[in-house]
Amino acid sequence: MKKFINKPDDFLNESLSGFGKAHSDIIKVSLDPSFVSRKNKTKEGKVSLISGGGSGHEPMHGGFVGHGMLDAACPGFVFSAPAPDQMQAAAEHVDSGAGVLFIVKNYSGDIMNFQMGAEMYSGKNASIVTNDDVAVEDSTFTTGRRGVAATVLVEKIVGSLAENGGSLDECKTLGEKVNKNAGTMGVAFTSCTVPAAGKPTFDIGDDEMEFGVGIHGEPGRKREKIQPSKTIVGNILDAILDNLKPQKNEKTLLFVNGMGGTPLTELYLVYDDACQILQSKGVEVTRSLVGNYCTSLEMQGSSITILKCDEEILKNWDAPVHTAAMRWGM
Amino acid sequence: MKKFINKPDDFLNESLSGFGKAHSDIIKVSLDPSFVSRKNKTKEGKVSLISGGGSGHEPMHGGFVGHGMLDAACPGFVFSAPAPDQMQAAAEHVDSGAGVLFIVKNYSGDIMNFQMGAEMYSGKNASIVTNDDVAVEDSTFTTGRRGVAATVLVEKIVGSLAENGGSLDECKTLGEKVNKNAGTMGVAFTSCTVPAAGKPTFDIGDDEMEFGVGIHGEPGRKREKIQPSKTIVGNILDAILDNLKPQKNEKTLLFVNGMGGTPLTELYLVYDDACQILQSKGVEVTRSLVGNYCTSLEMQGSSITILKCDEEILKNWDAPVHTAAMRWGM
Amino acid sequence: MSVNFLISQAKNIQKVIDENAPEIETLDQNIGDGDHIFNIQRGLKLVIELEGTIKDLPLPKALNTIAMKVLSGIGGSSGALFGTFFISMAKSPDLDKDVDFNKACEMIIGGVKAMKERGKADVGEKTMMDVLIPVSEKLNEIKNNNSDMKQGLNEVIKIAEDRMLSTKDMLATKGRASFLGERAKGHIDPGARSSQLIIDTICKSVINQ
Amino acid sequence: MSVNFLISQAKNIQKVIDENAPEIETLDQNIGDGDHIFNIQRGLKLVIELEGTIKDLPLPKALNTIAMKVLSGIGGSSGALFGTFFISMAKSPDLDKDVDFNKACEMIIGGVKAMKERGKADVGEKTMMDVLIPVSEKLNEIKNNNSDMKQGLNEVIKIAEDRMLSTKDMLATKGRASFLGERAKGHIDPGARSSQLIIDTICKSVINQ
Ligand SMILES: Nc1ncnc2c1ncn2[C@@H]1O[C@H](COP(=O)(O)OP(=O)(O)O)[C@@H](O)[C@H]1O
Ligand SMILES: Nc1ncnc2c1ncn2[C@@H]1O[C@H](COP(=O)(O)OP(=O)(O)O)[C@@H](O)[C@H]1O
Ligand SMILES: [Mg+2]
Ligand SMILES: [Mg+2]
Ligand SMILES: [Mg+2]
Ligand SMILES: [Mg+2]
Repeated sequence: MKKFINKPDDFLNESLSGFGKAHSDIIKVSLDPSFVSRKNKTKEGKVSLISGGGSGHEPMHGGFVGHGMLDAACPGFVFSAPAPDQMQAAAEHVDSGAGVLFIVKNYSGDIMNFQMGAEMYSGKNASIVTNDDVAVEDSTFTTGRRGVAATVLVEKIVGSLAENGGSLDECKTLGEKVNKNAGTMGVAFTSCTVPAAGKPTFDIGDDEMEFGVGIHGEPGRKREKIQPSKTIVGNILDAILDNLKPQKNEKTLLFVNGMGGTPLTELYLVYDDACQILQSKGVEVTRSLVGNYCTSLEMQGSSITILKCDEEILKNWDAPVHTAAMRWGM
Repeated sequence: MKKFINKPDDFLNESLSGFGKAHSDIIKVSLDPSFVSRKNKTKEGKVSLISGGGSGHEPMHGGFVGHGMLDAACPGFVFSAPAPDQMQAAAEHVDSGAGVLFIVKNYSGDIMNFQMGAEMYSGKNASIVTNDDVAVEDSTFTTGRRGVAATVLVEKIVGSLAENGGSLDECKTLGEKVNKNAGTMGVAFTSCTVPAAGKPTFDIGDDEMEFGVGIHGEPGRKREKIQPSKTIVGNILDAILDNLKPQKNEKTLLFVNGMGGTPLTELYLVYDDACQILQSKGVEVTRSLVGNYCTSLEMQGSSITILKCDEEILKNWDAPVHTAAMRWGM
Repeated sequence: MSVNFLISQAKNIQKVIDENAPEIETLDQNIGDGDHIFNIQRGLKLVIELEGTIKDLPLPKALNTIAMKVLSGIGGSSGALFGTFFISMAKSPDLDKDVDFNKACEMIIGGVKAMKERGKADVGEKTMMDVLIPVSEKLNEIKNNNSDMKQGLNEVIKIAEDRMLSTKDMLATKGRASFLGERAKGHIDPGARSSQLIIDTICKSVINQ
Repeated sequence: MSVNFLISQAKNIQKVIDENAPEIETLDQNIGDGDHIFNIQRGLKLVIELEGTIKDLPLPKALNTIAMKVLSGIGGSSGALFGTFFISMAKSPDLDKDVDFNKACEMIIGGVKAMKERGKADVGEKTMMDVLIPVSEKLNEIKNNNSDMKQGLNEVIKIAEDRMLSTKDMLATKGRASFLGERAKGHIDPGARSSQLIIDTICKSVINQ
């Protein structure tokens, strides 16, 4: 296994500790139970936002703790949901009395652990569940779709509303709207390697890609031969638009997310392809985000998220944010 | 070759065009000859900073164009120095009359092309050459050392001085000081694949790393068996400190740079290891930078840069910057 | 059931799980995210490490300590589900009295019921519940009919194995495998396999006592 | 030397370079950054594409067009060096008159001198100059002694090959290979190899005319 690592068991704590040192102006790291919180106390009356999930998706979520976004993040082991005591401790640490909104990605493990954390926490709280991955066929009989990259957008946009005094209910409502307005689909060229496993999660041929891959290297819609970027991007966008059905000239945010191992040059090329295709379909791109925000360790690949934007969403997207991984306006 | 790519010949232009669209609030992209420049004209009296080099190191340099850093960046083909007409056109485009400082990494190709660009440009100009890679044995008979990640620090720090009215001479002097105060060394776990080549630049065993690798996948000091992070980091720091010989408790900036394919969690773990080792050696870390700033396409690996900081350097490091890849204070 | 029994079972289970680790890992790589084996192994390690702390505690206290360790130390679906199981066990009435076979069955039945409520998965959804619910029902039957314990446990072993194998051809509607639709077919559920191994180990050890 | 001659030589060279592309690529991967072959191929393609634009231009104008194309279209060390070569060629005096063999030699000698000034590399530094400087000196000798052209060019071919091979055991003191110290030994310099192939191709074609 080719990683900067000392012992697999220490991997997460050592990395968190480095993260804490590198960004001590913005956040602090607690270990046992582990969570990342803002350096400064949540101001009175402000709803606290807490997210979390398995590690391996960095900068999500620890990199999004700070002004205008999360109040705390609970990192689980690599690709394993965090435990309820982390959520409980984080909530107790950050809640200023206005309540806590848990932002949870739609996986059984995350749902159950966040639920238990919420039950263990005595303060006022609510939860939203993101499920933006259109690669998964939705059905009322199943768990539904996976929560993936749009979680970043939910955290940013609701973070702004919370910062500006939105109530717990209002924050939950906005978060659910953003989630409903967003669709994501990803493709992987290579696998990732979980430190504890020490070997790639899946095998993939030299000319193959996994279309519709999950952010843990889970199988997607199909295994295909690799294709030119324009074809891949076109197929991804078809799946998303089919699902979101934006109005003619509806404003959108286009988010090209790297899975971790794909160079920025390629992500910008994907962004260019996507802009061209969207333009030809009468979809207006008014905001953009390109980079590695919701990763799968060192996996090579990319996901595209489209978020339909109304004025409320745009206003909160544009608002200042100051975290380790996303910063503007301050 | 597993890349988001349409035709290898179009790769760079398509990526640049996507970059331009994604960051139209900060920069604009010119093609033929290609350069990235700030969206707004350089203000009168401000020295213009122009850097450039082969592509494949993104976000360097295009991602560093903007307030407080570069005025323009000239991207060559992947790993090939840009051509003189790019530097000439960029200089003509951005120079506000106060002159142009070219920031050049120490490679024959870059030096020669920038020299010719400077000769072709009729305005006042000067150049600085970065050569921070301590992996290379320096000798007066040779080209000397490679310019690598410290170039990012030079661009940020001199960028601030230029923004605050520093003269061409003062900017050059500060840039040379930063370069002299910095040392870098990198290690690679995997190779990178140049799009035009379509196959990895070098072969490397499943348990091997290249110690002292260059940012184009050039061989380093030696090929070694992979080791625990602490050992690797210790060896890198020994080489750098041996070279920089910081005073007891001298203030430093610690820059852990990803080569492109290494997850952030690992970079933060490297940062943690480095902090601990530096502390045990009486070196004070007062500033930090962790992330993918000077990459080698999708190569897995990391470099560490140490910059000895005086007040002038710290002041200019902390000053506001607003570029696609580095932003704070505004 | 004693604290000693719990620790020694954990050690037995650890051995069996370690022997079958590559298979379990592959199963979760096929239709999940590959961490199930590490979650289970971590959980067992943490429980066994508790030996010194809990060996002289009363059973309810010991169970509670185990529950909190499992809940906070594992993470993922397994952590929540097995944590829930032990929390329910620890809350069983009359734990200060002697815990005989029937009482132990009641505790397990209550634990599985709590897991079912937590995960909202029933039989047929391609999860560990496909093993645990039928096992729990069989234990209930053995207890109510006062059947022969050894024969009953042999039947439990058989049921666990059959139900584990039955997950192979199911579509998943709960857990990560549910995201895969038809592609999940043809793979045994990793949680079903680990649960079956756990039950197999405990039953055999009790039978041979 | 005519514009026609330049274009047809570029086509010959392109064929030879393409045939030897894998070797040249490997050489630059060994001690450089692997792009030398693409730089050379791109340069040749661009020059050949100029055919329509320059075929009816006077020689100095055509050379200047080639120079600017090579300079702006290649990048890297090769772009600067070969661009410098053509700029120098284009500036040669008396280009409006007929360019005979001696004049062509003078132009090449001047071009190599300009490259030497640009790159500051002399013989023995493991670069293309190890081939180009001795070749240029030999051309000077042929020109000054009015030696037999064919015999002279055969000697040039031999010199280019020997000097290309001689770079194998050198330490590099210029170019990327200089960063490698001892590790550069045992590898032929990619620029020396491509230059040698270019010279070989031109000489053979002139000999056979
Ligand atoms: N809602 C649920 N109810 C019961 N069991 C579940 C549920 N979701 C998942 N499981 C079980 O958990 C197993 C996976 O556990 P594990 O890999 O540890 O967690 P995760 O899926 O979070 O990575 C599955 O194989 C399945 O048996
Ligand atoms: N200063 C120099 N003078 C002469 N030739 C040089 C010099 N530096 C490099 N070269 C030649 O350039 C070749 C490499 O060219 P190329 O790969 O196109 O550029 P780069 O080294 O910039 O990637 C080397 O093999 C060497 O022959
Ligand atoms: Mg998991
Ligand atoms: Mg090059
Ligand atoms: Mg799992
Ligand atoms: Mg090269």
